[in-house]
Amino acid sequence: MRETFTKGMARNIYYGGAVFFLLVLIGLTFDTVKGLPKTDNSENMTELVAAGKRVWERNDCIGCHTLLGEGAYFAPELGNVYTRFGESTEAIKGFIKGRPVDGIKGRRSMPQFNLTDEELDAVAEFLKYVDGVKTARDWPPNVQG
Amino acid sequence: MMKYESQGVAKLYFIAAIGLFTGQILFGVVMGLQYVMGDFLFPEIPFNVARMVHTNLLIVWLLFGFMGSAYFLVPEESERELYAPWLAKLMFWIFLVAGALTILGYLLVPYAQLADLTMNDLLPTMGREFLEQPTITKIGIVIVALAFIFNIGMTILTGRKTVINLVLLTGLVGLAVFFLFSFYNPDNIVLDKYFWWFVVHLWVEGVWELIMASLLAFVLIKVTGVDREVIEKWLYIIIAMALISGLVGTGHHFFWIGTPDYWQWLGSIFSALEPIPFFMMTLFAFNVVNKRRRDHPNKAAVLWALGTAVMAFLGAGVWGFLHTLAPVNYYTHGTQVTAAHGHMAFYGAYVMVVLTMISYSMPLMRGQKAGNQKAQVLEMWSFWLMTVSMVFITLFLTGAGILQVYLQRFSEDPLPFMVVQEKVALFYWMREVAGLVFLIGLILYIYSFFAKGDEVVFAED
Amino acid sequence: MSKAHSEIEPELLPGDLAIWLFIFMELLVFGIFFIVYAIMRLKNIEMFNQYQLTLNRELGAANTLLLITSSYFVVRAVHAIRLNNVSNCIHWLYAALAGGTGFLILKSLEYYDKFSAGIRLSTNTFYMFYLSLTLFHFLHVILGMLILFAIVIKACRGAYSDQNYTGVETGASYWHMVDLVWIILFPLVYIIR
Amino acid sequence: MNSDELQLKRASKAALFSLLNLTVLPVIGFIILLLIYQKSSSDSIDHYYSVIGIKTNVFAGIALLLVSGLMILLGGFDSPWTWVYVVSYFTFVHALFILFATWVLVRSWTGEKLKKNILSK
Repeated sequence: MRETFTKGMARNIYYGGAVFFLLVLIGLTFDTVKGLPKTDNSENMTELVAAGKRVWERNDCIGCHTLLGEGAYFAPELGNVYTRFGESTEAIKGFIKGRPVDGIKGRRSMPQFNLTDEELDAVAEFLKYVDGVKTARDWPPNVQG
Repeated sequence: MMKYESQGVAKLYFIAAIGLFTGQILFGVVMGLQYVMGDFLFPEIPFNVARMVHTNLLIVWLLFGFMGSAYFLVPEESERELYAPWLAKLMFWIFLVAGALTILGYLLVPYAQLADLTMNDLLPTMGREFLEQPTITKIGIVIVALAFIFNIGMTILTGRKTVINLVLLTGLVGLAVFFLFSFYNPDNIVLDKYFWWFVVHLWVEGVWELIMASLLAFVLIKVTGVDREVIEKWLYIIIAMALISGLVGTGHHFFWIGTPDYWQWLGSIFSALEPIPFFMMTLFAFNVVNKRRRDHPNKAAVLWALGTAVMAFLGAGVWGFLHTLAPVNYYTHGTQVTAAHGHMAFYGAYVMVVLTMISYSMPLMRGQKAGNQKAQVLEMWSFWLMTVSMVFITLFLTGAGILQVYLQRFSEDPLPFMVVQEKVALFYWMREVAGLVFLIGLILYIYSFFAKGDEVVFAED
Repeated sequence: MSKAHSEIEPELLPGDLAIWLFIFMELLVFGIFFIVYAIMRLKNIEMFNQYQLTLNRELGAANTLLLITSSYFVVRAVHAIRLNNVSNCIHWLYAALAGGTGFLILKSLEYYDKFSAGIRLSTNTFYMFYLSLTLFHFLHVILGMLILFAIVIKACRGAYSDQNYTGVETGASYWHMVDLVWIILFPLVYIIR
Repeated sequence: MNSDELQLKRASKAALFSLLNLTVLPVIGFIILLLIYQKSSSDSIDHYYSVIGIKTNVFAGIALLLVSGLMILLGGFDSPWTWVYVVSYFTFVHALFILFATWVLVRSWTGEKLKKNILSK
C-alpha cells in the first residue's frame, strides 16, 4: 500500500461518502416518518389544533419562546406549558388575554396580541396537543421546561 | 486589477452585505439590551420582531455575501467573463428590494397583519424560526437563487472547470434544493420540526460548509501561491468529512421532538464526528499558510482566512461538540448554551469566510492589489475587536447557559424560567458590553474602506 | 532546510496515510457502535439474550463464510495483478463480487423475514442495534462491491499492470475492512450470550 | 531513507502524538511521545519536537486538570458557579492547546523549528 493519495481518490471518497450517507438519511427518514404515529399525538390532531398552529405561527410566538426546545430563548418553554399551568387551557387563555398593552415597567413582557376568542381556543388547544407529544425521556427534564 | 471585468458585480453584493450586516448587529445590540431591560422599545419593537430582523438580516446578508463571492470567484476560476452580468445586476436589485421590503414589513406592521397582507393563508409557511419570511418572499428567494445558479452554472459549464468552482456550484445547488423544504409546513408539529431541520441543519452543517470550504480554498490559493493540486485534495477530504458526519449528524436535532429513540444514538455518534471537518480546515489553513510560496501584500486577507479556520473550529467544532451528545443535550437543549454555540459558529464559519472574500477581492475591484497600509492596519484592528468580542459573547452566554441549566433543570428544586433569567442577568450585561465592542469593531471595519494612506510596497510575482 | 524537506509532508497527510485514515474513521464509527452495543447489552442482558435467539444464526454463519471466501478471492486478485495477469485478476474480482452478491441475497432474506414480522428500528433497543448495525454494514457491502466493480471496469480497460496496481490494492483494503467489521459484528450480535 | 528524513518523520510523529494526546488518545499519546523522545538524540529535530510535545502536554495537564480540579475543590461540587467556571474554562483553554499543537504539527512537517510568526516574513 505504498502509494500517494491521489486527488481522484479524495474525490471518490467525497462523492461516495456523500451519496452513501444521503441514502442512510433518506432511509432513516422513511422509518421515522412511518413510526411517528406512535409518538406524535396525531390521534388528538383536530381542526382546532391545526387552526391553533396557524395562530401560533401568525403571531411569531417562536420569536421569544421555545417549543420543544427550539426557538428563541427569551421566554419560557411552551412544549409543557399545559402541564405547568395545571393542565388547564383556561389558564393559558387567561394569561395570553391578560397581557398589558404597554408592557411591564423594566421587565420583559409578552405583547398583547388582541386574539379573538376562537383564536385563543385554538392556540390553547394547540399547546395542549404539543404537550401530548411523547418526547424521548419525557423531555423537558421538569415542569419548569 | 480584476482579471475579468464582470467580476465587478461582486462589489454591489458586498456593499449590500456589509450594510445589512450593520443592521443585523444594531438589532443584536437592541436585543441584548432587551434581555436585561425587558421594556426597552416595548411595545414598538418587541423582542420577537428584533430577533426576526436580527436573524433574517444575517441569512440575507450571508446570501448576498455568498452570491458576491461566487460572482467574483467563478469568472476567475472559469477563465471567462460571467455568462450574463446584466442578470446578476438585475437579480441584485430584485433581491435587495424584496429583502428590504420584508424587513420593513417586520418593523412597520404587526406580524399577523403582514401574514394577511402577503396572503399567507394560501400557503402558510410563516412563523417558523429563521423561516419567518412571507411566502411571497420565499418564492422570490427561490427565483433569485435559480437565476443566480443558472448564471453561475452556465459560466462554469462553458469555461474551465476547476474543483473549486464545481464544489462551490454543488454547494449552491444544495442550498437552493434544501430551501424547498421551507414550503412544507404540515399541521403535525413533529413532522414540521423534522423537515424544518432539512433546511436549517442541511444548510449550515451541510451545503454551506461546501461553499465555505471552496471560498477559503480559493483565497488561500491566491494569497499563498501553494500548488492547486494540494489544495484541491484537501478541499475534497474536508467536504467529504463534512457530509459524512453532517448528513446523519442531523440526528442531533431529533433527540427531543417526538422522534424515535434511536436518533439519540445515531445523532450522538455522527455529530461527535462533526468537529473533524472543521479541525481539518484549521490544519489545512495553517499548513498552506506555513508553506506559502509568496508573501501576499494583502496581509489582512491572510489574517481573515486564518481567523475563519480557527474560529470555525472553535465555534462550530468545539462549542458544537460541547452540547451535542444526547445525555448532555438533555439538559442544555434550548438554553443559552445553544445561543453561545450559534453565535460563535455563525461568526466563525460564515461571517468570517464572507469577510475573508471581501477582504481579498475588494481592493482588486478598486484597482489595487491590496488596501493601503493604514486601511490594512485598521482592518486588522477591526478583525481583533470583532473576533475577541465574539469570543467573550460566547463565553458569557456559555456561563449564562450553564447557570441556567443548573438552576432550571439540574437542581433538586428547579426554579421557574423567569426567576432564573434574573439570576443570570450579570452575564447578559457583560454580553451586551461585548456586543457594543463588536459594533465598534464593525464601524472600524467599514471605516477602513475609506482610509487613505501609503500604498503597500510589494514585490511583483 | 525547508526546501529539501518540503517533499516529505505529503507522505504524512494527505499522503497514503489518508486512505488509511478513512478506513480508520470507518472502524472508529463501527467501534463506537460496538462499544455502545456492549454497554447497552450489559444494561439489558435479559432482553438482549431473549431477542438474540430470534436471529437466524445459520444464515449469519453462511454469510460469514461468504465474506471470508470473497476476501480470499480479492487477495488472489491482487496476487494476480502483481504477476501482471490481468484476466486472472478480473476473474478473481468477479468471484469476490459473487460472494458479495450472495451475502446481500442471504441478508435480504433475513431482513424480509424480520420486516414482515413487523420488526423495526423502534421495536426495542436490541432490534434497534441489530438493525442499525447490520444495515449500516449492509450498505458498506454495497459500497465495497461498487468499488470492486469500478476496479473491474478499469481493469478491463487495461488500467492496471504489475507496475501499477495500487487501485486494486486500495479496493482490496476496503473490502477487507468490510469483511473485518462483519467478523466482529457476527459473534457480537448473533452469538455471544 | 537517509537519517535526515527519518528524523523528520519522527519529528512529525512526535507533533502528531502530542496533538492526539490532547484530543482522542490521552495518556496513550503521551507514552508514545515519551518513547519517541527516548529514541531521539539531543540536538536533532525529532528531539526538539518531542520536547515541545512533552512540555505542551505537561503544561496542558497542569492548566486543565489541576486548575479545573482546584476550581472544583475550592468552589464546591454542588455550586452552580463552579460549573460555570470549570466548563467554560476547560472548553476554551483546551481548544487553545489543541490549536497550538496543530500549529506545531504543521511546522514540524517542514522540518523547521517553531519561531517565525505566522503572518510576518
